[in-house]
Amino acid sequence: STDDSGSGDGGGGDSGGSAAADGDLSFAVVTHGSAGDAFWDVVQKGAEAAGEDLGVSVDYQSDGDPQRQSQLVQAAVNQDVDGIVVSMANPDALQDSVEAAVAAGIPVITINSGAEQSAQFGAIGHVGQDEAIAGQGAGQRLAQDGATNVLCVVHEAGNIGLEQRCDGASQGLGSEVRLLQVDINDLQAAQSTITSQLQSDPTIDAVLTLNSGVASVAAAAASDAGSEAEIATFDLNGDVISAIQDGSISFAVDQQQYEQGYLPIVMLKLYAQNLNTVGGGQPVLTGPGIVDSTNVDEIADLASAGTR
Amino acid sequence: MSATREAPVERPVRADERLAAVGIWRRLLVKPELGSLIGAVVILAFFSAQSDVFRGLSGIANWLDVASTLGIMAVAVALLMIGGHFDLSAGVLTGTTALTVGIVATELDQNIWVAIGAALVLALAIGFANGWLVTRTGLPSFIITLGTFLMLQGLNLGLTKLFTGTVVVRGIAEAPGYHSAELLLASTINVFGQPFRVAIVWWLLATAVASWVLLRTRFGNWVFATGGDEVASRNVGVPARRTTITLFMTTAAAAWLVGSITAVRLTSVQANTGTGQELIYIVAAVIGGCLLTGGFGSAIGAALGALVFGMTQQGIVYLDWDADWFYFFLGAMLLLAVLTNRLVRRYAEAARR
Amino acid sequence: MSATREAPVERPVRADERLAAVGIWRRLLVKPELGSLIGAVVILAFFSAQSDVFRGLSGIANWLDVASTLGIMAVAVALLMIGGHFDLSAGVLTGTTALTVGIVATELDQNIWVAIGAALVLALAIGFANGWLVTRTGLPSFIITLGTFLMLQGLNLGLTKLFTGTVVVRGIAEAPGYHSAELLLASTINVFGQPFRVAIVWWLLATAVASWVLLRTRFGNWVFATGGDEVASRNVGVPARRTTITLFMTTAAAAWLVGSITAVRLTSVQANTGTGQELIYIVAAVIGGCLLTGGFGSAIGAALGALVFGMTQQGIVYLDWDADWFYFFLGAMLLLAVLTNRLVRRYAEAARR
Amino acid sequence: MSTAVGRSDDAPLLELRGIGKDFGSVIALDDISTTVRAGQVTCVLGDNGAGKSTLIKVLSGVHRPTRGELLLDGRPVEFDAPREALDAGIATVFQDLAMIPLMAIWRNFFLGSEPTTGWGPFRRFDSATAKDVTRRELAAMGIDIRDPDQPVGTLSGGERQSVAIARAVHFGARVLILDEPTSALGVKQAGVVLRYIAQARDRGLGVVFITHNPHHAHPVGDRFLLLNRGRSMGDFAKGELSREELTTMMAGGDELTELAEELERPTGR
Amino acid sequence: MSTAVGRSDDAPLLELRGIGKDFGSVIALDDISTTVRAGQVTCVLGDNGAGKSTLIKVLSGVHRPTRGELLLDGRPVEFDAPREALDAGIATVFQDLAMIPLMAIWRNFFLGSEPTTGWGPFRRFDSATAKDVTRRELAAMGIDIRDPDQPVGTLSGGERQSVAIARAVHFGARVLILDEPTSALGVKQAGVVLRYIAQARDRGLGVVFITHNPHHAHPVGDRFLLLNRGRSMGDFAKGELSREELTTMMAGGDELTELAEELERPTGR
Ligand SMILES: Nc1ncnc2c1ncn2[C@@H]1O[C@H](COP(=O)(O)OP(=O)(O)OP(=O)(O)O)[C@@H](O)[C@H]1O
Ligand SMILES: Nc1ncnc2c1ncn2[C@@H]1O[C@H](COP(=O)(O)OP(=O)(O)OP(=O)(O)O)[C@@H](O)[C@H]1O
Ligand SMILES: [Mg+2]
Ligand SMILES: [Mg+2]
Repeated sequence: STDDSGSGDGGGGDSGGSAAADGDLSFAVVTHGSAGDAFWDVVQKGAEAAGEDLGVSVDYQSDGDPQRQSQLVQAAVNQDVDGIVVSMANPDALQDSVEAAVAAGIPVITINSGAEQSAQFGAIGHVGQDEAIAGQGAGQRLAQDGATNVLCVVHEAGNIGLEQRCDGASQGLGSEVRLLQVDINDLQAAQSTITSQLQSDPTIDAVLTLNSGVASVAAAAASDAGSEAEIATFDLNGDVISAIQDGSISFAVDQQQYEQGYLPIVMLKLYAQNLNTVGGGQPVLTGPGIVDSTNVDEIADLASAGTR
Repeated sequence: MSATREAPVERPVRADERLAAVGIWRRLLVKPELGSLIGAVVILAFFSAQSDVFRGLSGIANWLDVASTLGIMAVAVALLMIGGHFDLSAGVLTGTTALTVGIVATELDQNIWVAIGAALVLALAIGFANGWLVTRTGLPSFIITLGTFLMLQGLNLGLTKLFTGTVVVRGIAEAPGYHSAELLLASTINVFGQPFRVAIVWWLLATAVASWVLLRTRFGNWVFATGGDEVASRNVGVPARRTTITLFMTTAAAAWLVGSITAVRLTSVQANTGTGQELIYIVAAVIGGCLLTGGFGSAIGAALGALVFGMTQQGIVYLDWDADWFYFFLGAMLLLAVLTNRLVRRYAEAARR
Repeated sequence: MSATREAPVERPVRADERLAAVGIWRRLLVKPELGSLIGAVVILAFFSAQSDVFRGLSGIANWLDVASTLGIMAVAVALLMIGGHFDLSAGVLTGTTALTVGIVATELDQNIWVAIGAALVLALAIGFANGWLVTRTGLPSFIITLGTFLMLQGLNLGLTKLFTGTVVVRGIAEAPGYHSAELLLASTINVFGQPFRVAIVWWLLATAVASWVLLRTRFGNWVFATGGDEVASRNVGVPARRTTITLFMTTAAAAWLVGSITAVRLTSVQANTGTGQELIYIVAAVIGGCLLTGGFGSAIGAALGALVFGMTQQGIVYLDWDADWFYFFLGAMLLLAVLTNRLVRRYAEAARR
Repeated sequence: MSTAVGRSDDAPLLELRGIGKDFGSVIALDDISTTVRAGQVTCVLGDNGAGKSTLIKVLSGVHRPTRGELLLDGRPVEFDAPREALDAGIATVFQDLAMIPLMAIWRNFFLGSEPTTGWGPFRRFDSATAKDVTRRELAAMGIDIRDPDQPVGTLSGGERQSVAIARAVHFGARVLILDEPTSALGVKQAGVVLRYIAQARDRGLGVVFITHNPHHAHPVGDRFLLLNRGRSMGDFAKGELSREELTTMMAGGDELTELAEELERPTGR
Repeated sequence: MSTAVGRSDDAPLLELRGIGKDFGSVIALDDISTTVRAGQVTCVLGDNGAGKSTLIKVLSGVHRPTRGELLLDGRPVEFDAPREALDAGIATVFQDLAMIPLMAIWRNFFLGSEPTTGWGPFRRFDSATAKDVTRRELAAMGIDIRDPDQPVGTLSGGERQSVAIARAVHFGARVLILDEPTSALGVKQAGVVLRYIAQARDRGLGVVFITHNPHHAHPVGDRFLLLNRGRSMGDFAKGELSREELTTMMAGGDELTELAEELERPTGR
């Protein structure tokens, strides 16, 4: 789906939107997820599903490095797309390129994080759930369950989104969580590392993982180490669902990130055709939802299909 | 010819006056394997002294587990490095094979052994392609395997999403034949009441076989020669191309073994499994005394290098050091291990250069 | 001595009958830089043919931007590689310097130039430490710089969290002196009405200086010699240690430049900035014709290698190919670039070996 | 070109017809023809850079000739790799010796032709035999090595050359090619090598021998191929040349004796 | 030990006292003493593996001696690097030539002693001069290179050796050390090198010359240091030895003439 014939939006100006309505609309989604990341895969799927449903073309790109991400946004601007969806884990780094898009008359919607800067940079809306707020939800739930010594497993060192989740968890819990670094690309070693931590500190009574793949090995690690710790995680996949069903994982924080992909495309299409905006400048929140044994069965099939 | 010549051995076999007496210790310490053994002992002592869980049976089983799969790859990568080449695709290839096992077993509904067989064929084909391209084009293996590394990374993600719609292949445990596969690849063995992963046995086996091949067979001789000086070895009739291709296929086979172990053990495989591990394999081999320029090294050394890495990685966790500083400590420990090793060898070699 | 000797030049200067006439084309194509130029041209033609945005001014500005910071590092890393060494800490060092600029400017409330100066001192110290350890211990630079790589990765994370409480330093734009720094490091220059990043100028400058040093100075001669055969070059009096340490410090200085550009341009810096980039620098240098074993290569080649990488990375985006297959295409394109380069050189060299 | 003398058989073992070799623009060899016969020593003589080693490398399968034809037992052959030449019974001592510095002496000695013992998957390099043979062959050349496990890189120049020669002699079946084998050798060891050449010749091998020393070339040579700047200056049988003529041709004048006198007299004072 | 002959001055340029060198358990040299005087040629003779090159490397700062003392102009010195020896005016042709194969001839020639032009930050390697000098010096040795930009790795063995010798002669200021410089050279080029040695001697340099060829050693040598298995067998002045004695000592018997006769007669048939 190369942008054939430039779809007539070239003129710029805020009102260019309606003119584009008759051509094929093409939108770009640029996120800070790394390739193959389970969370962002669902966002991608949401965006692509929206594209299909609405008959617009959606090009998804991502890079975890802020500078690269801004270059990808710049590429989308150069391609003269009809709208850009961008996740702003690092708003300062993206300011230039987002503003360039706005200046070129391309409507921008921010997703996931960066709600505060969204309007300031000229975006027409924000869909998301701040990672910190999601983390708070998890922390509060763990506190409810009686956890006091929580291990937060970071699977990518220095990743801002993951740090925000752990920070949020600390706030929700009311005490500092303990961090552990593992490598998402070597889950076997991750399992051993979590085992080590549980062996060396038997007082850990909850493990919070930030990725569904890590959640499964954390559950296995707990049983390896003979620990009674409660396992909770961010994000869902089929394994997590069955684990919640059989009780080895107590709950999962679901940001419903499918919506973070789907909704902005809808909003951009509406804007292009009808100059509609959503939320009146306020962010549209997608979560957090908590999936536990009470509601797991309803969404089991959806998560296995990769849309939750 | 040698038979017809009168051999004028002028001097009887006696102690050569050109050799100074050297203690057994020094003689042993000069060997590359033993050098890395020192590093391993230092790290072991360091962590054991500070954490009783680390030195307990369950701790040992834990860090041996980490060292085992890493070690299988490190040994194969060491062979390849001795032969003068790199394989940057080795890490991601463990993911490719694990995903193949998963996809064939679950999406194509085959017996797990069929899936494992298919993964082997694929791995060998990729190894062959790597080797063939390297020997044909004469380009550095670093750049060729970087190309295959990136391509495989893309394939892993693209195909996984194509087959499963998500970034993870799951449900391997339901495949027919799973239990026999689990027994062989992912079970545990009780020693003194502590379960040890069977992968440790595979690691020891791989090390033993690689050592034997390297030191006791013709092929091993060719590996050293090809890595030491490819032109010279070809000039004396070593089939350097064949050796190189075989080495790439060996690395691929090791990746297949590790990938199968991963798939069977975790029963679900993420699309980015193994990415980035290739460097760690090379590091383990280098800690174990392999030369990056080829022609020198040992399989046992690489296995010990993997052990050093595994112990360090887990040991830091056992000591409960701040996780933010994890990589700092990891780096410091590795430098500590290689520097002690170096110091000891310097001492042993005295003025030798 | 040469003066007193009667020089018996037997043959007058004339066309040597032992040299065949060879076309100018072939002669040019054999040069390493020109080889990688071919690769770059192929990639450029490929993407330009398919995307008019790619070949438009804004597209060019975009992929030159990507190539520029990568290119600055690639050129420095190429110098180091020609000198026979690797620096795995180069990538993370760009992060270290960027974070230093950020922390000194915001948390310690200094003028941004003071911060940039502090980062330079730190970078040079780290480069010196790398070089000193490598030359002192005789251990492969691969393993030493892997140690510093891990340590710096830990430091970046640990210190950033210590100072800011999060994994990101922000607010650099508020530091005094920011505007002059922005002008120098992060502004844009209009050419035909299209803004181009000033980093491109730094990249060209770095390439020109590195080329000049390599080909026209004593130091350049020493770099080639140290990388070609360290023992031999030391035997004829080349200060190999000093050369090596200087090269490591040069790489560190390049990392400082890139780090400062990043910090000033993004105005906020993440703790994991630069991690994993070291391999890409090496790749760019290798695409540009540098030998991994040292002693051969060129700065222009490395700059072109960075260009190939930058064009490929953005070109795939412009073609709107499926992002899941991004790495697959990236790998395929890189192989395409190096293989054409190789084929052309093979043709040009004919039977030369 | 004169016909063969003495011990020649019918077809030559090796025949070169109009061989030429270019490296890019460099013409290293052009239009070289000669024969190597069983039981004969063919000496290749010429100045530095004349193309002798290049010729050797064409014969031993390292380089493929750019022009011309190579005949083995009268049949045209093309060696794609040194292995093929070796399999045809052609063993070579290269000027750069083709040794792996980091490998032990005995491993280098048998490199590419390792003796094995055991069978099936347990077939292994027979290291005991290899070490034994290595030590024996070197002792026969007057080189008393300390330890066959010593890496070749730490041997002296002459010791290393001796290992290469002993190896070629041990494996040479039909043709033995020696590129300046005695250059780094002491007088005694050089004598042994010349004796080896004579013995090989007497056992019916064809020998190609390169040297700059007319005192070495003349006694053992049967044919003399003279090269100059990549071109042949003629191919002579022994009877056609006296040692003096040979020396003159190699040195461009009987310089050495003149020189000796010149050197003894302090010129400057 | 006899005293110096002929042109000697007061203190020797270089003096070795009880020098020894071990490599791990290998004793390569033990208790070697000799002197190198200005305007004299000291020949080091000995079998393969006798330790000649090791001795050279001690003199030129490559190895530090394990035992013993080195005196320069009567003062004890320790060379920590070859650079220091070079700075003291000691230039060496190593047996392995110490060349960088991938680098151009002219770059190798001036490696470590590059001529520069321009100043300040624009000081650069004066490549025009370097190429010019390289070509001239090699032509003077009878080596006609095609192109000074050719990588040294593609030169013939003799051409490469000539580059190393020309380099040392060009830079040698007080002592010139040559480790088997003529081994790969043609008769003509070897003659040129011997003449260089004589010229250097006449200009008052001290020369250390290693060779296996008594015909080369005797005409130019003033002193003869004989090594055997790492130990000194004596240090003789020229007057004390005839060429025949020298040959006998080097070969362990006047083998070469005997050998010549033996080789001419086909032994086997
Ligand atoms: N680095 C080293 N390690 C171990 N042994 C060594 C080393 N260098 C030299 N040797 C040994 O020391 C002895 C002397 O070597 P050296 O090179 O000095 O001999 P040489 O007299 O120059 O012989 P040649 O005439 O063959 O060149 C040899 O037997 C060699 O094997
Ligand atoms: N790979 C190559 N590329 C370019 N030129 C080459 C190459 N190999 C050899 N030459 C050139 O070809 C010529 C012949 O070289 P060769 O090694 O055959 O000489 P040679 O007769 O063996 O000399 P020597 O007696 O010095 O060993 C030399 O001038 C050399 O520079
Ligand atoms: Mg030659
Ligand atoms: Mg020697």
